[in-house]
Amino acid sequence: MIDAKLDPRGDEDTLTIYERSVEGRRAFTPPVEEVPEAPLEDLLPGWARRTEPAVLPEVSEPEIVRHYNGLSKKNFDLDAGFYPLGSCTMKHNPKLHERVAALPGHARLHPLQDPEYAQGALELMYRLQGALGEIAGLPHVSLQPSAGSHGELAGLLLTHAYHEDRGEHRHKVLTPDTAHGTNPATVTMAGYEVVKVGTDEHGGVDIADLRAKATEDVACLMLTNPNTLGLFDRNISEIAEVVHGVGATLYYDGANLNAVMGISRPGDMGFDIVHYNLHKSFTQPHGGGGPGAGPIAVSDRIEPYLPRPQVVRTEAEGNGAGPRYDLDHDRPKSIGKMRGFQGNFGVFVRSYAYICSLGAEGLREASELAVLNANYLRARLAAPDIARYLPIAFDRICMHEFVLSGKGARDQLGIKTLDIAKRMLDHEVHPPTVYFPLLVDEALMIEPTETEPKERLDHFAEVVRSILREAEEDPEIARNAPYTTPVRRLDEAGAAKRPVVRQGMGENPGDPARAQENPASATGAV
Amino acid sequence: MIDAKLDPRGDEDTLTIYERSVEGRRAFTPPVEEVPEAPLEDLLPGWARRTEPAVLPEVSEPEIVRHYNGLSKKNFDLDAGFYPLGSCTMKHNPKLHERVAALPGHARLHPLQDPEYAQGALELMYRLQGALGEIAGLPHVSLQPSAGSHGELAGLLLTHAYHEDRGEHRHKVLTPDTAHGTNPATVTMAGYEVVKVGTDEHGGVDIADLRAKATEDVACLMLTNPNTLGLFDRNISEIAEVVHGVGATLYYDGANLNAVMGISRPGDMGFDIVHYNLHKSFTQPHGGGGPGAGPIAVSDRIEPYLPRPQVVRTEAEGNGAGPRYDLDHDRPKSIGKMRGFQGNFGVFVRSYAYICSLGAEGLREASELAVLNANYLRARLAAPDIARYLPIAFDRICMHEFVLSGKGARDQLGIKTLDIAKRMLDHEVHPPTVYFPLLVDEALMIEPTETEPKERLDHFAEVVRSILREAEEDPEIARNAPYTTPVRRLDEAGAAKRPVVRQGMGENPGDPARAQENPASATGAV
Amino acid sequence: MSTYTSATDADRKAMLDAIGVGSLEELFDEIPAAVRLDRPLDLPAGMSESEVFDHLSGLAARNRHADSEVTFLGAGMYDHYVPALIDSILSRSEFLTPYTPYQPEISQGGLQVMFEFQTAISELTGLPISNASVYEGPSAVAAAGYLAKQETKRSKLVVSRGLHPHSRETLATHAAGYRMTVEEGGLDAEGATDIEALADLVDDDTAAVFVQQPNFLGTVEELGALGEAAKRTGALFVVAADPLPLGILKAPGELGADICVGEGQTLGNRLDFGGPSFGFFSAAERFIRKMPGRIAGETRDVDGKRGFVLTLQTREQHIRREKATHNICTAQALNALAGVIYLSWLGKRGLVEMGELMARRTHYAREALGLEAINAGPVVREFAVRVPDLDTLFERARAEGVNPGYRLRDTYPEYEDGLLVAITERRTKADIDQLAHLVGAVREGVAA
Amino acid sequence: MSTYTSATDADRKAMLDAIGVGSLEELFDEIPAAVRLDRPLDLPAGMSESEVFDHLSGLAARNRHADSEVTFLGAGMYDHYVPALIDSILSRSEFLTPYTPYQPEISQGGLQVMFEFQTAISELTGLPISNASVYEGPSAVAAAGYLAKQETKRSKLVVSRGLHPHSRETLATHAAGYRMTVEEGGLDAEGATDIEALADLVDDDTAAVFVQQPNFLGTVEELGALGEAAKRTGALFVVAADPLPLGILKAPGELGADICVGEGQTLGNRLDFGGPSFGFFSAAERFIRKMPGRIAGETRDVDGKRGFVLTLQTREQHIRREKATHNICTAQALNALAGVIYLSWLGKRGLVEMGELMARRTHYAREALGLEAINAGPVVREFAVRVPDLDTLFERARAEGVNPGYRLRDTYPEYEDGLLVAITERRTKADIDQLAHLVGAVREGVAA
Ligand SMILES: Cc1ncc(COP(=O)(O)O)c(C=O)c1O
Ligand SMILES: Cc1ncc(COP(=O)(O)O)c(C=O)c1O
Repeated sequence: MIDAKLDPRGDEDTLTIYERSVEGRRAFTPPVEEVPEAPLEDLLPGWARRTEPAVLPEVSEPEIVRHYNGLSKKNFDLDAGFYPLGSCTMKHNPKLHERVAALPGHARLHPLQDPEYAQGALELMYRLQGALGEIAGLPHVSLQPSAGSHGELAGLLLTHAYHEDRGEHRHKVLTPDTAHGTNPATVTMAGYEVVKVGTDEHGGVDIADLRAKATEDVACLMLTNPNTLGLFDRNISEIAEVVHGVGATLYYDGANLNAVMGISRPGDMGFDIVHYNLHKSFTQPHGGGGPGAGPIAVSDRIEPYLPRPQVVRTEAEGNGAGPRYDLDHDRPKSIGKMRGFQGNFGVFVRSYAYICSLGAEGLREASELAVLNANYLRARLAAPDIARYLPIAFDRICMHEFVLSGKGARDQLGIKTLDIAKRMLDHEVHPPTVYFPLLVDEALMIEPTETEPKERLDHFAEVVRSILREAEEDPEIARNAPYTTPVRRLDEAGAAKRPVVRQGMGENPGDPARAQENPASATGAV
Repeated sequence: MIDAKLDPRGDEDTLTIYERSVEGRRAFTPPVEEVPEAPLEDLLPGWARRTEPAVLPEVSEPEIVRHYNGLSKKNFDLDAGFYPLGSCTMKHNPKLHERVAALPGHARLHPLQDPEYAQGALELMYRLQGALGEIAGLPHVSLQPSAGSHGELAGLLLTHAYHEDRGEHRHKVLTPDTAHGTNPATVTMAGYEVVKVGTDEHGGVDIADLRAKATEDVACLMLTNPNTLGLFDRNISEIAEVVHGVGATLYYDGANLNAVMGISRPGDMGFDIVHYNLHKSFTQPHGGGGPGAGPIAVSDRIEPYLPRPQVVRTEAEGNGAGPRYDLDHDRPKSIGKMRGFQGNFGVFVRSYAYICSLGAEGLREASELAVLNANYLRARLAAPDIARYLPIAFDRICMHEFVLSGKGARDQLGIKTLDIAKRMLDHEVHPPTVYFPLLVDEALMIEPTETEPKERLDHFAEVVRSILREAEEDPEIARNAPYTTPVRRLDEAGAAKRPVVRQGMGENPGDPARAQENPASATGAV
Repeated sequence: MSTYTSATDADRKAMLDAIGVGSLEELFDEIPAAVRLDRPLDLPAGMSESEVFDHLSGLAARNRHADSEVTFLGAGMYDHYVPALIDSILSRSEFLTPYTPYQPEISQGGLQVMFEFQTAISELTGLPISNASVYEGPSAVAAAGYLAKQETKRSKLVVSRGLHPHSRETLATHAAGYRMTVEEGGLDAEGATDIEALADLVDDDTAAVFVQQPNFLGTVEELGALGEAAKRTGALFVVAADPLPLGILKAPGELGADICVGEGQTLGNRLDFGGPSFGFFSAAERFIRKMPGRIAGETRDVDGKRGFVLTLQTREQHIRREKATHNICTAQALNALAGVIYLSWLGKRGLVEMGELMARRTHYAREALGLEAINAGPVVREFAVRVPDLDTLFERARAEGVNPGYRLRDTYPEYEDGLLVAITERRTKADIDQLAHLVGAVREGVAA
Repeated sequence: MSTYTSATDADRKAMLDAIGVGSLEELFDEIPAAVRLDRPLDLPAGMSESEVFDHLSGLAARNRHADSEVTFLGAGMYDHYVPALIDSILSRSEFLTPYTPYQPEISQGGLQVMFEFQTAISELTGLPISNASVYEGPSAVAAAGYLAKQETKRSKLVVSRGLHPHSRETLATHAAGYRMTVEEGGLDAEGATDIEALADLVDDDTAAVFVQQPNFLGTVEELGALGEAAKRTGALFVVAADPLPLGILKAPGELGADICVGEGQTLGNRLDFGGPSFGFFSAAERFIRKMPGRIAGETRDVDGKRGFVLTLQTREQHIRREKATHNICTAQALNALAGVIYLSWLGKRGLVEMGELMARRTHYAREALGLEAINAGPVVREFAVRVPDLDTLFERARAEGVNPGYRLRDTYPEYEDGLLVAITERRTKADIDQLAHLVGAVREGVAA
């Protein structure tokens, strides 16, 4: 291994694109100007004109490419290895999808193009709506929301509109204590109060608690099934009965849909509203934090309130002509718009391609293998030398994911879940989701997905074993991990205390000489 | 720095795609079959039919992607950093070029498409021919050869055809002792005998030696100017006179054209035949060893012998119609074909885009800045603490590259040029070309190219300085370098002695368990 | 067997054995029969890669895209050239496929990109704090409304009719959840926000006032005066801006904006029939702990090496749950990366040149068309005119492969014959002249 | 200033100062005035990125490519689907931009790819040694001729007329340099190489005999018998093969080939109007030190870790100079990478399935067209037929967006009315039926 004397690599790799800027360099040439060269002063009044240019980097094309390629190398990614981040469904992103999304007919299509000249795009959306509706067992789909949490918000706004339309004013929304953070955050944004429902000893909704809290003032219960423990709630029909019994809607957080495609449908479970995370179950690449898309599907009674416009299909009138697709804006009861235009169409293209590739059988098989992989890894990690430190939270057949507790490791080895996760980085696997769900002490939430081969699961189990074994000998190793990453543990508390959220803000640890090459601009932002 | 105990990363990264294969896995699904499902036995006689399938890897798409992405990370590349590989012109590869080359009208065009339906491609080739001819100062261009050495061969075959057509049978070709290896290798392939010409004390052709060797039996002198020492041969006109005086052709190895675009033209220097390396001067990405393209340009007297087909342009007959482009096969004196079809068209697209982007002025500026960068770096490396170990071979203003000698470092520090090069790897810069040209003891041949910013040159000079300073203290560090690379120094002698050039040949150091999963096929290749 | 999965029959058997069940079906015994689907999904069978490619190519071919016509359509998304280096960088798996950077040690690339992005956005907007992206433009406006609600505890939002119709509608939709009302102030005869009308709507219960720069008609708004009117009673002044012309327009932050949000498509993102692109959200420093979304911050590691982390996370849903400043989780990181690459590509001078070029061509076009202006004042990338025979123009133009722009009557019935014409660096003088010629021909036809 | 360079005015000044010259021009004082260009190059001015894109898009739009028609054109390059993962991997700078791997420690990716490629090619051809690529098909044939010359010191090369016309011409062109002659043996009435005619040409001075599998007409040649005839006097037997059908055809190495070369386009490479693709070169083990081109070999580093290097370099021009086995330097590494990814993607079973699919559709097409066969024997991806009114067929077909194939008369005047029809997995039954329908319609028209 490399000793410091032998490794001359420095800190150059943390320079920002601003710090690589040199006045006068450029990557852009404007096109030749053919119209009269009027000075800007003649075109814009002084009150409107910027006097000091915004400070942007000045860098040539080759050095921009090197900068961002260099940065990319500091990211671990799904194409690099195992990424069992629970609740995130890090399944393979087929390369075909990037190709079809980039076709000029998709990528260069203006969102306000007349429907007449966007028939292909509208048909694709219509077909995707149909497929998603079939998968969820709910007939009416809006593709508009931009991500899961946006879909949740749409769902509660629909619930609100539905109740208001019936003259009912409700104030509460129930969420289980296992719920993802976006659920309660959404409840507040939608103007409701959160009421938490407990979890029973099997990891499902505590029915008694639910019954007690399901009053006439409740607008909705938000649930995911399988839930964030990776467990299917066997009482789902009863839960639906209770919720519907008080006139509330049942909302399905679709983040875990990957467990049940073609096997069990939220609509058949009694859910009124569902969101999908196309960036999870339907393999839109996550992009380091988006883009995604969070379409929703609803039952008949919610349909009138769906966002507008909706993609509709009109059968041909004359013979020979095919059907025609249109955007229907004329939806008087609609809640309106969740965002501009028609949604993240580029995401729809990828997810539609995915559904075409897999078909009915393939989607079901995806879910089956996701569950097989999760249970196999669960079984591997149930080996006594692992499970004594990392027992499973609820010992049942799981669905697509499962949750271990790091309590044993903490109490017996003195290493926390965070330490285990950080040590995994040295093994070149991505750690599971940690400290969620909140219910489980020192939680490790593991979702392998169906696209991982058995060897990767075996390897992960060995990684866990070796970290625990190593900690038995010397817990300091994990406590100070990672060692092999571009940076080691970072001072997050310090970052939050004295936030430096842009170049030049507060104390800038960049090379001061370089900083001088980019003197602060008028706006003070750099 | 990381101590072995803290770094758990293993050797998994050297598994081949064969070693990742598991029977029954797949990345390919055949399209639905609509024609009758005849068994192969009915379609192919037994003598033609393969009985044991060829052993190819069996791997799913996600794992193929991970495998090759993983391999890619073990390559250093031009977008990662400084790459001053002398004679190779590692200039930035603009990303636009990949985009235009991928347009379906280019990438999906069949080479035998009727010219009528390939007018865009033919026009592009015609325009590229014109631009290249103008840059070289020679009017007739064939784009056909696939790389520089292929262009050289074409050039000597043209020379042969030219002389034969005149009834002259010549047997020798002159090459300077500074010539690139492809020059003499080409001479032999073209049926000639190599006669070496010496170098004078200024680094140019030894004119006296040339005069002595330039006999009536000489078919050609192959030269590059600037030569491989990066020096412009001031006697070029005299050289041309001597060569032409004996009826030989003067061939220009265009590998160094990047020094003189828009500044000095081989045609004006008296050359009869020129090749271009589109993958050098005209920035086709090198691809880790190709593809490239080696078009040639020739003077009037050589023109009749050019390979066929040639792209020609016919002016419109009627009014309104544009010109028409065609492939002219009817060239009775042509040497024939150097390869199939019309050459590496995808390379032409990129180089043509480059010429369009830069234009006349930009090409000249590229050469100017290539020469500026080389001279600046030369000046930086002339600092006494560097030059005492690595003196320049010929102390003159250089063109786009220059050559240092590692003699001093070897004799005074006990480290060879190879050691210096290997130690550079730890500094994350690509070493220069080493041990070439042969003339210079322990040569380091440095070509920064115009696309490198000054900071990269400064950094490189500092790297050289630090390696030498370090060696003053402890030469072992360089002798055993590199330390930070995916592998360290490799046993090249052993590899050549007992060659293992495919999976399973000889002793296979792969994991034996995995090897068993891929039993040897009938052909014995795996 | 799917080509995206690896489980062979032998694998399956070994794995089921290890689990201790006899079949795949058994794993689903957890799901009660009553809620199990007892039939295959009613979807077509799967297809091979080349078949899917052909199918989607066929669909794509039925769209008329911005390279297959000369388009003056803008109205919120614009046909700018996306430089090739963006494709090259974004296609790298290291940027394309990771999740939100929850493990900073192996996400320094993505995190530093966010930091650089935040810096560039702050530079453009003139506001010192920026997040790492929100979904897109109109929902960014709605997010500003939520901040205003939390900050002021007031219940009214005031918008200018110059705000994009989608932003107004999205804000209203969200406001139903915020339990707030939205009131709208009209435009004056010049197509600018009527400052007095707006001022009249602002009262003590007004949480925020929203205007757009340039506004939907393309008019450059007098932000300074609008901001004064807006802030009289303590409401927040929110400017929704197209970031590209900010190279030549005074920064909203310099003109009193408390918050500047916007649609980022014009910064290196594809049209994509409307998404994905990114929204940006920047604000005055006092809102730093009230911002929605991810924010990257600079820090150091245990060895003292510089690094970046997601910071101020106590604002966010995964920590604060029902008390979060917003519910956003997945945002638009990849699109924001395109944005910061684009801004680096343009560079300090290029941004100005691009702005000047658009402004020049926009003025040229407005004159060349020779039509009555709806907004005669300053414009930089788009303008509105009255076209006597709009439908005839569209018919003729589309037959020639020209898309004249956006018909205002769809969202502004008061401009029944209004046409909104967008100009980018892609629209050459020849394109503009072609449109002018079409307009001329139609007018002659109408006159005749 | 160019956007690909970085030297600002300040940089230039500082650099010139360091060099000790006063101006850029001074650096060129080295070049005598007599050979300096005293005017600007006569080329157009430079253009911005979007302008270059538009210009090249405009040119590309004037080509009718394989997605804009239904094409049965093959004759050496074929319209196969290139899977998207190839683009994704090849676009990575780490594969796209490095030079030939002269520094193995920082080139293990490229070197291991070569090793894998060599393995796969050896598997296909049934010959144990393969290099890492040569330029393309016909010049690979010429390279085999050079090896034969060096190996046998003989001066005659014999080719079958079934060898691609480009290969025959390229070989002849190169043979002029080798100072060798080329003689050609004809085809029999079945469109296969006439074995006796070929055998008659082979004598003691014959260095090598060349045939193609399948041959240019698509006929599957009886390699066993041909090899016997070829090798009687010690000549090398060289087979030029399309690698894709080798999934179902007996490996040339099993049927006596000493050398198997070929055009690799069908393995995951674009059509690209003819290049770049790659050529492959595989041979019997005894030629290991006589091969042209780069060869990667496995070895270990000083720590014992497995690694790969360019090996047997004493064959090569940079070491051996005039004694080198070939002059090749830059080859086709990136295209070979596409090839090995393609083969991994197809996989062991997919390769067979692809071969079967092509063979089935080819037979279906030959029957469906109902024309007189030129080669009635075994075919797997291409076949030749006589079309009574070839020109009318082309006229009609092209008007319908169908390209019926290759007109043999261009290179085989003996088949004046011959049409060579190529089938790939991209040509569906519907495509074939459309061609058959066109053929039928034209024949009826001719008959009438
Ligand atoms: C269970 C659950 N619900 C909701 C969400 C929110 O989805 P998004 O990130 O698309 O907004 C997530 C994402 O992590 C999740 O795991
Ligand atoms: C001086 C010189 N001549 C010729 C060549 C051969 O060119 P190619 O690799 O394109 O065959 C090279 C390439 O390295 C070179 O540097």
